[in-house]
Amino acid sequence: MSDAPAEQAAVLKLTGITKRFGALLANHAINLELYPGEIVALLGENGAGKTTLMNILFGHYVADEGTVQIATADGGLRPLAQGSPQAALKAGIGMVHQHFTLAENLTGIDNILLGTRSLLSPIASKRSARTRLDKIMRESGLTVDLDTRVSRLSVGEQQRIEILKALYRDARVLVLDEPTAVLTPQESENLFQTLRSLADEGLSIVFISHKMAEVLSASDRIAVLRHGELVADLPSELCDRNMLADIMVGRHLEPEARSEVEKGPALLKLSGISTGHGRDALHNVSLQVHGGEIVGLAGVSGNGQGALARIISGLELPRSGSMEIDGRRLKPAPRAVMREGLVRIPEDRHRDGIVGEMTVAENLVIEDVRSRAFQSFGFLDFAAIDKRAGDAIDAYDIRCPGGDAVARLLSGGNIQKIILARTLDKEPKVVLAAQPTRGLDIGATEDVHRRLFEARARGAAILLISEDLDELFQMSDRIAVIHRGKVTLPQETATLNRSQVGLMMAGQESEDAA
Amino acid sequence: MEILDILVNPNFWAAAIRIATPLIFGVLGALICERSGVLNLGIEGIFTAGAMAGWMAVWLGADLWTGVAVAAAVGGAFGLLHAVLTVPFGLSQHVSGIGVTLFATSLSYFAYRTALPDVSSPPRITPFQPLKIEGLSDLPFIGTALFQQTPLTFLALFLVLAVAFILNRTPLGFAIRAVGDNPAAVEAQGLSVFGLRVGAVIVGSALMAIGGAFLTMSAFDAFFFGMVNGRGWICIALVVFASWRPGKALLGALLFGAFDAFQVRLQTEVGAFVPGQIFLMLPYLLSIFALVVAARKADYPRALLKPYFKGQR
Amino acid sequence: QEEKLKVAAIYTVPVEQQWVSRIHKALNAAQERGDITYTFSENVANTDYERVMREYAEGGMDLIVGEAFAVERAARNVAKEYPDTAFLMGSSFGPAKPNFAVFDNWIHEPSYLTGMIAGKATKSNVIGMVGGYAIPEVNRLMNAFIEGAREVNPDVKFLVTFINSWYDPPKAKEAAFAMIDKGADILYAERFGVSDAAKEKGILAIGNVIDTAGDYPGTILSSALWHMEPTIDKVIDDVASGNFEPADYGPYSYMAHGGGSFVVDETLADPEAVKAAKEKEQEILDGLFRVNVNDEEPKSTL
Amino acid sequence: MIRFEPRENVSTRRAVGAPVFAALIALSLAAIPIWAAGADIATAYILMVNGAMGSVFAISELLARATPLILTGLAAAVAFRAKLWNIGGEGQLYAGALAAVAVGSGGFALPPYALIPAVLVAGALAGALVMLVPTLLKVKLGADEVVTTLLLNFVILLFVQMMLEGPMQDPMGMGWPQSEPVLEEAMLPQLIARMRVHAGLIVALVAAIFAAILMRRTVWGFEIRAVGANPSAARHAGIPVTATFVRVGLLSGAFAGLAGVGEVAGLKGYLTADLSPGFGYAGIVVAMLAGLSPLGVVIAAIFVAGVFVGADSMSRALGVSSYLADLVVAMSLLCVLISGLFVRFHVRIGGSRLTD
Ligand SMILES: Nc1ncnc2c1ncn2[C@@H]1O[C@H](COP(=O)(O)OP(=O)(O)OP(=O)(O)O)[C@@H](O)[C@H]1O
Ligand SMILES: Nc1ncnc2c1ncn2[C@@H]1O[C@H](COP(=O)(O)OP(=O)(O)OP(=O)(O)O)[C@@H](O)[C@H]1O
Ligand SMILES: [Mg+2]
Ligand SMILES: [Mg+2]
Repeated sequence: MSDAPAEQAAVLKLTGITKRFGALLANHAINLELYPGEIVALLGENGAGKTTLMNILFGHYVADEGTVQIATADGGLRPLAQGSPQAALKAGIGMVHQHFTLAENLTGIDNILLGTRSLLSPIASKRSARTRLDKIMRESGLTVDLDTRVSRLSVGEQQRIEILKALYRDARVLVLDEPTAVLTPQESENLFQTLRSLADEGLSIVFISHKMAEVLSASDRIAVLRHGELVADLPSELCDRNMLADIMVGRHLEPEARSEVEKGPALLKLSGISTGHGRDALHNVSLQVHGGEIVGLAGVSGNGQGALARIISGLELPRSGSMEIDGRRLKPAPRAVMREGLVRIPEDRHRDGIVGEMTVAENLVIEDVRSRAFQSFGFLDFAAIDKRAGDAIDAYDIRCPGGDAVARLLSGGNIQKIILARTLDKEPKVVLAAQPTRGLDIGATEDVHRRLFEARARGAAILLISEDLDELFQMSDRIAVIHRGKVTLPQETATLNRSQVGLMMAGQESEDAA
Repeated sequence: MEILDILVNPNFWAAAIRIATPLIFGVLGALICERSGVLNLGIEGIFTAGAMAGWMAVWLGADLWTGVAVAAAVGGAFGLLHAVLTVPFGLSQHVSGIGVTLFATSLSYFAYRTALPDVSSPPRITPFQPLKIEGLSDLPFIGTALFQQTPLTFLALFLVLAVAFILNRTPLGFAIRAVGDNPAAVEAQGLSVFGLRVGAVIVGSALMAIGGAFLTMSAFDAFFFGMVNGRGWICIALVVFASWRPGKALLGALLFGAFDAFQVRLQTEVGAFVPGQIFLMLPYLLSIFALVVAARKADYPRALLKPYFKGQR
Repeated sequence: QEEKLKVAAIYTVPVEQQWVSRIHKALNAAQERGDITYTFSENVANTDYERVMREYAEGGMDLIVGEAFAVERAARNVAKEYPDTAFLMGSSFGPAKPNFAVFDNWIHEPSYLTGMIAGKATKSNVIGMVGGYAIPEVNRLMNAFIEGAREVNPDVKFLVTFINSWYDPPKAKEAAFAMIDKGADILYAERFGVSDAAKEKGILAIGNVIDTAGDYPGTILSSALWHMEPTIDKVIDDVASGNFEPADYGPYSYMAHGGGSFVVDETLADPEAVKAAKEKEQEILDGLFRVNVNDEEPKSTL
Repeated sequence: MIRFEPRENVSTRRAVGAPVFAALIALSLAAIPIWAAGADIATAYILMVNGAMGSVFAISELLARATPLILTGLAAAVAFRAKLWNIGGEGQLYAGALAAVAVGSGGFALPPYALIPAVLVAGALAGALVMLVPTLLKVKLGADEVVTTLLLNFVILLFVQMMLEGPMQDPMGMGWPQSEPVLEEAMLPQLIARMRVHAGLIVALVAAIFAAILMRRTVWGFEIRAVGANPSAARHAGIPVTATFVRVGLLSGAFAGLAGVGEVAGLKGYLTADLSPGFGYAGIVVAMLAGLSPLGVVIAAIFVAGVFVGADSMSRALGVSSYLADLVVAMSLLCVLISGLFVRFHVRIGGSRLTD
């Protein structure tokens, strides 16, 4: 299957792994081998079964069928006890979960040492551990302050702690689930450099990603899952973008092209907005977005995008400055801004976008339950709600058992479609789209892009907040950069190039650009 | 003026410490449970069960320390019940806790009455006696306030130090704090969420039960219905007051004891010129106030009340 | 010989509580004598009191004994609906037709006598008194005690605390400790817990209602005891003979009927005081001296 | 190793069957204490059934006891739906009772026909206001309502004691800590002559229907459910989260307050500090047994009341300690709660399924 050097012994071998969740076949007879010192990218649509497979490997899940084997010291293979993270850790498997598994009330070093010493030992001297960690940090380049509480560390630093956790336990295999979903381009680049040097030391690495560019550049080998089956396992140099997309989705995808739209009046106008302090502050932000255009806001997450989105959404009152929608100043309340024709695609769709316990239909009308269309005298109009759900499910191709399915069970892409349906169908004047494709596979991403272009064509003003430069350059008419709470003047996309924007995101040149 | 007289009287502080002792056990127990992420509203019933079981053991002939051990074991058993319901089963912690309180209380009463159907005055035991320490007990103020307490009080004070040390200095303590903050972190490091939480709840409940045993084996020498009288609930409040820290928990318990002792004394001193209830309310109101102030910055266990299922987010 | 009388008792507190224990004891004694069959429910919540009364009445009880204090109205209503059952209830109010008889612990006489003993015994001239609630049943005993003590010692001062609970021994104990701190060297133990404090601190206590001298050797100076037997025996007799009237059985708690008695530990008490008290006791029994009934709430006089 | 897997679809048969089965198991477990107390087990069960529903009197008693449980159960159910953890039903009940007595004992000059509505409104309002405090502390200051509501129970109980020993003490009460009686015209009428079940039951049933409609069919109910399941998303969607919490808090407190009204103005006639044997806490368990469904609360309350009244009556008839009743209730609650797990989860032991 793989053309890795046959004489080299596999460090890990998955054979015939099958896992069902109820009727759903999440993994189907998957065979995968991993060799020392290689980096394998695991690719697949949302819900293809990537995380499931890795969770089986790490002992969070037990496979219904199949075995996991790990190399022994003499080069042979032995079966790994399933369902036991402890056994996996002992066998040298480390995992960095998509959602970090750190105790935020402890320091970095205490997180790393968790579970490495007997719980009955009376005292926890950290001296020898610290010496070892210093050495590991020096060799891998993963430096971080070990004595800071994790809650005070940035996302990138937390990820380094996660990797150090594995290295401290002498991991032979390191699994990273969507490690770059939360990282800036620079951080991602650093991460892959580190991973490469670790691989050169003999560590085997599996990482999951939806970002084609990094998959192609950072991996030695690419495995593709589709609907729970392993459909390809190829050396990276044999792959290209289009081919992988085809394998993943099972059909051919064409990136959305931008059409010319006539620019309308300024529909969203921010003037001199300042608020907050620390990482989440804004300083004198002024920005205009016109009808029929997409303004991209580039920036490393945590530079004030959150505050900006909250203010535009009406969730927060700025300390100073004002906001106008279509020439009207508004009361800062979500309902008020929505009434003026502003809609939002929130950054964290699970936390802010949907109510997971409620049904798809209910989530589709949640912004409008108070409107005449769905209620009279305070009583819900179920017929209208059901009809709305049916229409939206058809129009947006939301893959779910029906309007009364619980929203929590949908995949990220379909959850995003619910949000698109309920926001964009209102023919909004202004769209605030925060990280609208984060964590989505390419199929779902294309969908989101197409819908945003449609809104733009209808004359909506769209503010696209994203960390993904590819996305920004593909979508935006103009691009502004946010850094440390300051926003640069948007410039025509055609006049910019990536490295320029990348540097501005890192804080350079931002002064003279403004 | 009288107020000052009360406060400088070492006997007042002795009373405050005595009243605080069961609360110290209870608040430490609740704190351990909550640090691991499990709210234990079974505390009120576990207090009762501890009071009953410890006393009963001694009444049946066991020595006092065996009685304490029996109380702890019974408390641990109810803790196990609560832990099983809330940790692997993921049942709502409030409801399970209230269920355990109902169960433990009614079981204790029923067992007591079934074992002693015909008593017409409460059977008594010889309780713990004040631990007189040569030299120390004769010290001016401190001697009276502190060194005329029973051994259980000293055990409580020692436990404050022990729990603080374990939580802040040992691998076990780190694991308990971690599991109360993010169980997934513990599981990913190969530790058992189940084991840690169940263990913490059992140990915490055992401490609560010793607090109950203090009532029947030290503060008094017999078991009474309704004896616990809300002391367990107070501990739940004190944990919050203490922002989940053992040292502050001690402080909170002492404060509460002081208010109670003060209230009794003030009534004796000057007659009931203010309804005594006002003073009894104060600790509760103070706890609410502390909660409001603490709520902003307290690093309370983030996973508190949240059941954890393996492999589920 | 007809069937035994069926008697039920309903208590709002456990039968260990001293007040109720006296009724319980008298009824148990009657049962052992073979006069009655006796069942009881203890610790009945006020909410449930009426139901329990009805259940016993429906169950064909001949006599129902209980405490109406906190359920006065309901109790009287239920009684009215079961005219064939006799009710004897502790109450601060009067009896009611057709079948509602009342009783109370009228032991102010022996309380007065214990006051005389205590008044002489105190050296600090401070006596501490811990009570449950300031209700007539408690107040009148405390007041009688105070009067008795004043008669023999006009300088004596009193500390009074009500713990606002019928049953919280640790709390009563704390209140007693507080009084000892304030200089009390005799404690009037209206509630459980007070004598424990006295014993622990090595001072004397005055018992109330039940004789606890055996539990606190060397601590109980004197006690005013209540005996429910005269009341219970009388009502059983009345019901059995068909002569039951809704009367006030309170006087059967008086010393003259043997419902109250005065005991003193002569190894602890001043012989003079004992002599004076015994003389006074005789005067009471002879009807020559009447102890005042004063239901006012007693206050600290220090 | 035991594992739980959540079920996606729960059949009605299972949802109804499991708790019924659990109740039966709990009742059979009651045989252990009955046996320990030395009573005849078969007789005990017969007496228990009789005591709970063997006569009009028994049924009246059952319903009288279920009445406050329905209302405190609703108080918990609506609040828990919004994840507003109101553990303060007990205190709100007392607040309601206190207000009912204040209004109903003639403190205000009201015409007789207005008295009953006034008493109901006053009680509901008092309960609501008491719950408003922790609700506002939660939404404005982030103070955990589990603790604040729990603590307020004691504050209110002490306050009630203070009132009963002070300004609201019945001058005719001979010093007993009890309030003046509620006027005859202000008393909720009895439903059956000379039986204790009273119009409070009607109030409770109307409240349950009201809550059921509110939750399922109205915009407010929709908003309450959304806020409960995900406050952050609800806020983003323009739902007034603070207002919703306040609404839920007021409603929840009002239900508990009504429970207090029923107890004083339906049963007792005046207020004492031991009015409620923990109805507020029991309401929480009732609500959970009912799966937070308002109509389920009615059934759960009747179940709990039936077990108590039946076991209580049985213990009396057999001369077994009357604490048996509380014990049987507690065991039933635990069993029914556990059964809920088998409804919501597949239970697997090792690799194989224990239940399907
Ligand atoms: N614990 C679970 N219970 C039930 N179904 C599950 C569970 N975990 C995953 N699934 C199902 O298994 C399928 C595979 O999920 P998995 O998380 O492995 O996808 P993925 O490839 O990691 O997707 P993504 O790219 O979105 O991270 C999904 O369709 C999902 O519905
Ligand atoms: N416990 C679970 N039960 C049921 N389905 C689950 C569970 N966990 C995950 N899934 C499903 O697995 C699939 C992938 O999960 P995952 O959370 O990785 O989605 P995602 O699209 O990657 O979202 P995100 O961007 O938040 O990572 C989705 O269909 C999700 O609904
Ligand atoms: Mg995944
Ligand atoms: Mg994902």
